[in-house]
Amino acid sequence: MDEFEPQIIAFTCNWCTYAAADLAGTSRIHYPANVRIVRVMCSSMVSPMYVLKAFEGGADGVIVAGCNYADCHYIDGPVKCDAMFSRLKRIVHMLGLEDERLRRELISTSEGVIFAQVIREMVEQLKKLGPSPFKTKMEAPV
Amino acid sequence: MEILSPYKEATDVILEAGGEPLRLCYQCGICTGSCPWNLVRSFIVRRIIHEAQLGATDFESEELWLCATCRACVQSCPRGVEIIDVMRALRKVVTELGVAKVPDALRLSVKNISGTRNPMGEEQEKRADWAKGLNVKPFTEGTELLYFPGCYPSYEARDKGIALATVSILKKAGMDFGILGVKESCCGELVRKSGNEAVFQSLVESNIRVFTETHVKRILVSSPHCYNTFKNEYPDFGGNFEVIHSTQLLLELIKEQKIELTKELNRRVVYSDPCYLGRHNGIYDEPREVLKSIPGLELIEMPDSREEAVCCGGGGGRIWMETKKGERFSDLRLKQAIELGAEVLAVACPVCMCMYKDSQLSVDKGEAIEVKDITELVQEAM
Amino acid sequence: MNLDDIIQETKTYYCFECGKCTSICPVARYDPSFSPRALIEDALLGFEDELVFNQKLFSCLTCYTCQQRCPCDVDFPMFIRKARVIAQDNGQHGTYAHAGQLQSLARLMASPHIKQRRLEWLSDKYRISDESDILFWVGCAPYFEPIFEDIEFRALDITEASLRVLNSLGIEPKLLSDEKCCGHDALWTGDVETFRKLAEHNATQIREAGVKKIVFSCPEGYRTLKQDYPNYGFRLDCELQHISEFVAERIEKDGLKFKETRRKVTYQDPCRLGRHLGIYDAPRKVLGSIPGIELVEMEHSREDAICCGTSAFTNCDTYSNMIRAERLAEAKATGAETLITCCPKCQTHFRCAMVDKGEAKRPIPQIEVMDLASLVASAVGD
Amino acid sequence: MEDVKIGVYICHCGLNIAGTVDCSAVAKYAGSLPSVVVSRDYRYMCSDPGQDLIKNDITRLGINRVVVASCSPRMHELTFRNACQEGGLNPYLYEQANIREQCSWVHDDKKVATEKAKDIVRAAVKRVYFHEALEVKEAPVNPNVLVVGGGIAGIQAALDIANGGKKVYLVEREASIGGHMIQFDRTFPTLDCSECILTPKMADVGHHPFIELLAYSEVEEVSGSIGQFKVKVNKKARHIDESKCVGCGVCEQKCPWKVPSEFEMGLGKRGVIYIPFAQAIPNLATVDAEHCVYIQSDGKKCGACIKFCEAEAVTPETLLNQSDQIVELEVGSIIVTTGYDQFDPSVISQYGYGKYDNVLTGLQFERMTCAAGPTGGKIVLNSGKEPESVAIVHCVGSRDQNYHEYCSRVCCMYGLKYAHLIKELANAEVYEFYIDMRCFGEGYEEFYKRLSEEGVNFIRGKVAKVTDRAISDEEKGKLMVVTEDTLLGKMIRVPVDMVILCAALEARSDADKVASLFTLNRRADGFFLERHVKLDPVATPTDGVFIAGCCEGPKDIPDTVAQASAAAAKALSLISKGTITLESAIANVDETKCLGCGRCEEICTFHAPKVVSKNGVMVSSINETLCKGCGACAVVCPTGAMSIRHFTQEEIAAQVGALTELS
Repeated sequence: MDEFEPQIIAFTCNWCTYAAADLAGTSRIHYPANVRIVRVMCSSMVSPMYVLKAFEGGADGVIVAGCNYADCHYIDGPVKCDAMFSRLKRIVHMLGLEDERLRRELISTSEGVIFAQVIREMVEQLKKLGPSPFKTKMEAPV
Repeated sequence: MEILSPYKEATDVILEAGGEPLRLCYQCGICTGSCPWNLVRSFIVRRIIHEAQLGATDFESEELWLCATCRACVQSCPRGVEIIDVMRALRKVVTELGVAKVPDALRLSVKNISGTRNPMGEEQEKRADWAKGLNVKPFTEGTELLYFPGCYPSYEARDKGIALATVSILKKAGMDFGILGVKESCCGELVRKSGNEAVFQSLVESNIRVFTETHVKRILVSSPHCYNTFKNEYPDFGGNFEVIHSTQLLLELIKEQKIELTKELNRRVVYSDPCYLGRHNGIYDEPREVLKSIPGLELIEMPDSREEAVCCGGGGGRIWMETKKGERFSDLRLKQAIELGAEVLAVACPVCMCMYKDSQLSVDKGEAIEVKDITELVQEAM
Repeated sequence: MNLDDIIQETKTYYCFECGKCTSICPVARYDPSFSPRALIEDALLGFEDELVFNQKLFSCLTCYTCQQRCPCDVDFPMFIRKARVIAQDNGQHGTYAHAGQLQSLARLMASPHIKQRRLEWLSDKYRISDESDILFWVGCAPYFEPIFEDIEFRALDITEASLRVLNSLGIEPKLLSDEKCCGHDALWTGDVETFRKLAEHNATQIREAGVKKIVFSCPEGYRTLKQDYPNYGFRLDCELQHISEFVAERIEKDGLKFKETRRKVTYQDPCRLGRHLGIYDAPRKVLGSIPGIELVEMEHSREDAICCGTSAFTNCDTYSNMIRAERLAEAKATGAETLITCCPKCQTHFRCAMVDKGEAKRPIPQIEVMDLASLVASAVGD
Repeated sequence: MEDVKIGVYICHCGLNIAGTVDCSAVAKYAGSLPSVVVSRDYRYMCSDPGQDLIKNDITRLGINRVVVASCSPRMHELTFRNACQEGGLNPYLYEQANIREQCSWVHDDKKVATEKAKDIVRAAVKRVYFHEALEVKEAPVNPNVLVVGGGIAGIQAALDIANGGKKVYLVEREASIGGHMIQFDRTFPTLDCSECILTPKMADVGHHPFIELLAYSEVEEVSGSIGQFKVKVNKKARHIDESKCVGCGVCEQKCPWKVPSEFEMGLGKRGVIYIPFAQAIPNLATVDAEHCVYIQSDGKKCGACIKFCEAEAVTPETLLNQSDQIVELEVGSIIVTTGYDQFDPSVISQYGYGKYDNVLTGLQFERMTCAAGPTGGKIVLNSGKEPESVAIVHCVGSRDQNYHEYCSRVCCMYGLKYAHLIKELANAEVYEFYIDMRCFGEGYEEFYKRLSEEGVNFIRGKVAKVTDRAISDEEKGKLMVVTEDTLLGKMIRVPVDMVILCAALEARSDADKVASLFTLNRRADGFFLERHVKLDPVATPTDGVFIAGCCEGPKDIPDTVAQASAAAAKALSLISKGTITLESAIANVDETKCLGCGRCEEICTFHAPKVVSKNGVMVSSINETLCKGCGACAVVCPTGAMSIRHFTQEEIAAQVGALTELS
């Protein structure tokens, strides 16, 4: 079997990180294809359930990313997201997942480069860690 | 008339050698304006950068060897051009590709270092001789502090005082410290700035090896040059050690009352910021606080001090090269100090020490003022 | 399994539609669109889709009030439980409370490859031992903590209280480091696949632990391991007890004494402990034997006790809250200062009901809610 | 639920996508997904024929969900939503799969990219399955406009709107409107006097029937959103009776206490009761309470102004008992024109500002040359003598990463203006120390040429230092400007009598407060961020809030005025439309599931949810004009009663599920 390709789900806020991902595209900054982006309006919209759902589905890593505190379109979305995230982090930790599998990132509109970096970095880490313990179904898609 | 056309290959070589930052330069000339050389002769830094940008550098020119790496230009550069790196790159091109002649004095010192691991060419075995009879224990695993005097205090008569003072203070303070003695090699800072990357790296490699083998954690240095390279350059080669300059340690000891300064020193003292302590590492206050805590001592300031302080002229390998009389910054500084009516010119760097002690001979009434390292003054006051 | 089998198994066909169930059902009392009788009717008429795709199928609390009153002994809760299996097969699961985190957690835990870190809260304040032949069932408390932060409910307080009680009785219980969700919620919402995986894992762990007895602070875990594990063929080979039973027994046998604790309390019978397992006296005995405790019963208690309003964290809604409001009002009416229960979920739901963060305040009775274990722990002292 | 028929369209975007993604393969794959009835790929979906494909399929095949896999939704979501609408389908039954910015452009391996594209499309299909038709709601727009800041930008914007017959509230922090421009003497390159062109406009503002001027006031609080903002303004106490004061200025003459005048940049003094300058609008006296001896002594000392005010505008009552008052306004849009601060050059110690008397900032020099200024328009040294030579130093704090990396855009030109004035008024030698001359505007280059003709010395080089340490006799008593003349390649020292520092324009020191007040974003350089740097320069990320003038970045007067008018036009077009379309993708409460616990009310920054009683039950209810659809409330809702339309748990969970199906 060829090298393990981790699967990353990234929840990105529409105004900053999603735009940053777009910018990475328009500036043709290449990064590994392991990431799948889910667009939400604000990082404070990300329910812990979405993240758990992603792990249930066998994602090897999840990123919750949005604006910096300064430039949130909804003023203080990131703060609310942080509160949710810290609880989620504890749950995921208890389930025995390695910390690297769940990341919180603040990436603003102009930071396409950083978005690409984060993905590269996480793919590297996950390759070291190997598949998520929740990866049960290995069969083809429905 | 001669018509110049850009010579990209040359530029590439310079960029290759680490001249990358020069691309940012927009030719405002503030580097020239803030360069101490222009106090004594013309040295158009901006033009050197521009020539490098166009590959029109005259590698034969002595100007390549002038920069004392005092950082005054970098400090004021509006585009953040690391001019010192550019100078280093130019010198590197000359030394490594041999496209021109390296000044003899410089070549000799570097040859010494690569041979005997010190610029004077003294034998490696003699490196610890300064400590004879002081029963300073050799550094072994578990010892708290490594004292790294560096080449000048180890060999150079004018600087030995610094090492001796340091040791006696450390002992009085009851510190657990040791020295590497013959295992110690030149830190390489000046070598690197003079363009000899290869020699520098071999020194780094051997020092890091020794430090790691003997499990060094904290290093005390007398020279801001050692300080700078250990703190800011060694990490790039995997050497991460806590470094502390003698003035910083002295202040610690005084604050923690590990040493007491009881003896009055009723003298007017002026302090000259070493470039590698000040502009390079932002350490301006510790030395002054140490001096202020000496009873009776009156501390006065030079017209140009702290960020504005004028270099002694010894950095970047200049200390090994002959500087024409009338072009020595140290002479200017010493004169200033004398005009201010200072009795002591306090330094915190072995290089400054050498330069100023030389100037005492060339400046008239030079002996009217004493040149002392802060450690020596502290020792006197104990 | 199809609808007919269910009807057979649960003797639903006996139903002569008297409607007692609906009239006594706590949910139906508030939610006009929910009627046990109507659901059964659908089933008997073979309207499988009406039954399966009816969101209200998941509103039943399976509290067993109806079954007690049913003249024809129809096991309605069991009927619901099995009907939900078919619903699940059709992708129906009602509305998850707390965004389905808890359901998700159960499924995640069901994964065979994981290694939990579920005991990190454990401090050396509590004595546990791997040699012990008594196992304490921790349950989901560690996971509840982050999830229910916002209602200031720390389920682990109950766990720790229980451990303090056991320790004070000289018992150093064994804890399973990789215990998993007992599967109660999965089972009662028709997710049998998840239930089996969890049961399989837990049963094996327990057998390997080779203990004689398991003590529970959670009635749901207790019921599930006691009745459902065997029914689905997972042997445990040991005795099971709720902490209230365990303590009551000690009072009986060893004449266990408590220090005085002045408090007027009322007691909430958890459905699982009460109607499901018929345990009403043990908790009351424990309360009764704590000097200073005055127990006043609510209007509805023991067999008639009203459920806390939500089961299996599904279909929690306006009506659930009305049920809770009613129950809290009853508790308040007794004049008790504390509402004692011995089910973490009862406590969760009551506390949640009392959360009132809006500007316009709701008419919701406020009363302290406490677990029996916590009360006992304070009475045994440390 | 009617049965779902999904149409999927894969866009080649020329080779932008097709270059790295096998579009027909993706289309083929999409066709195999459940509920997908048609799946096509096409060169340019955003082209008219492309959009027609969708419209036709809606009518012919009766598809009721549409997925277009193409560029980022931020690019064309609206385009395709409209296409759906024109085809007779609710725009919210559309979903866009981003396979360009987030796939074809960031990967090169065609196989990998194609697989990823399939995943993205599958997720979009699963998501769109749950999409619901949303009605597009509208709300009325309050036709009043708030303009914050009474500099030239604010004045222009206010006049444009008021002349359009709409009500404007103009709030100014200082005692008078006029801003920095009224401090200027002349304006480049035409050299017409600043006061002469500005004061008429100020007067217009003063008595315009549609402008309500709130000077000496500050905005305290802003709530609501586009169309209906509620604003609290703090009208600071002037400690005089505004209805009686005639602005005669006697009180200031009689006031025995003098303090440095802010307006004169410290070069002149003003009374403690004062009118900042002759043409102040409103022309009212203001008492500087913290320096007023009468107030500080609780009426025991002084009181000169009371004695001499014939209009009886100043009384013990007004001085001792008058207090700030809060004015509440309701407006439909807001224009922020809060201007700039002048960079404080004293942080560049080498330039000796604050150390040497005759080193001035630009604004100080403006006051000096102004006929009504502290020196009566004379350029004088602090000794009182006229200078024989003056140095003008460009880029002080600008184009310098140690301070501000940006170019302040106006310094070159006002530097030239100063040179001219010095020649004209003092006939002194002038040296301009510049790095690059940037003379880009109308008549600017010509002005530069004119100044060269007038014999100004231009020296190219960034000044290294200004010192008074003489090294020769002719340097004695002078200020030496030290630099390299980069064109000569020689160091030079120029002895001068006066040095003028062209200090940078920087963001207001309280820009952060203003930003949070109006929910604006700031750029790294501290100025307010426009919605789009090229295509939407006066709008901001917050709907209904516009910016103009130097609060958006350094600019000269013509640009400022143009921006102000642009902002006014934006506000007017909003008013003339009369209504705004409300965000449809907002919070929605299922009242049968709501506990009325108020967690949503607590977490919402915009006060959208409120727990209210509906037929006897306390449940949450959403104010749809306030809700921005961020979704924080849905996350804290314990029962799932709260959901965000178009971002429901079902929809997102479906998407996540689809993305994680493959391993």
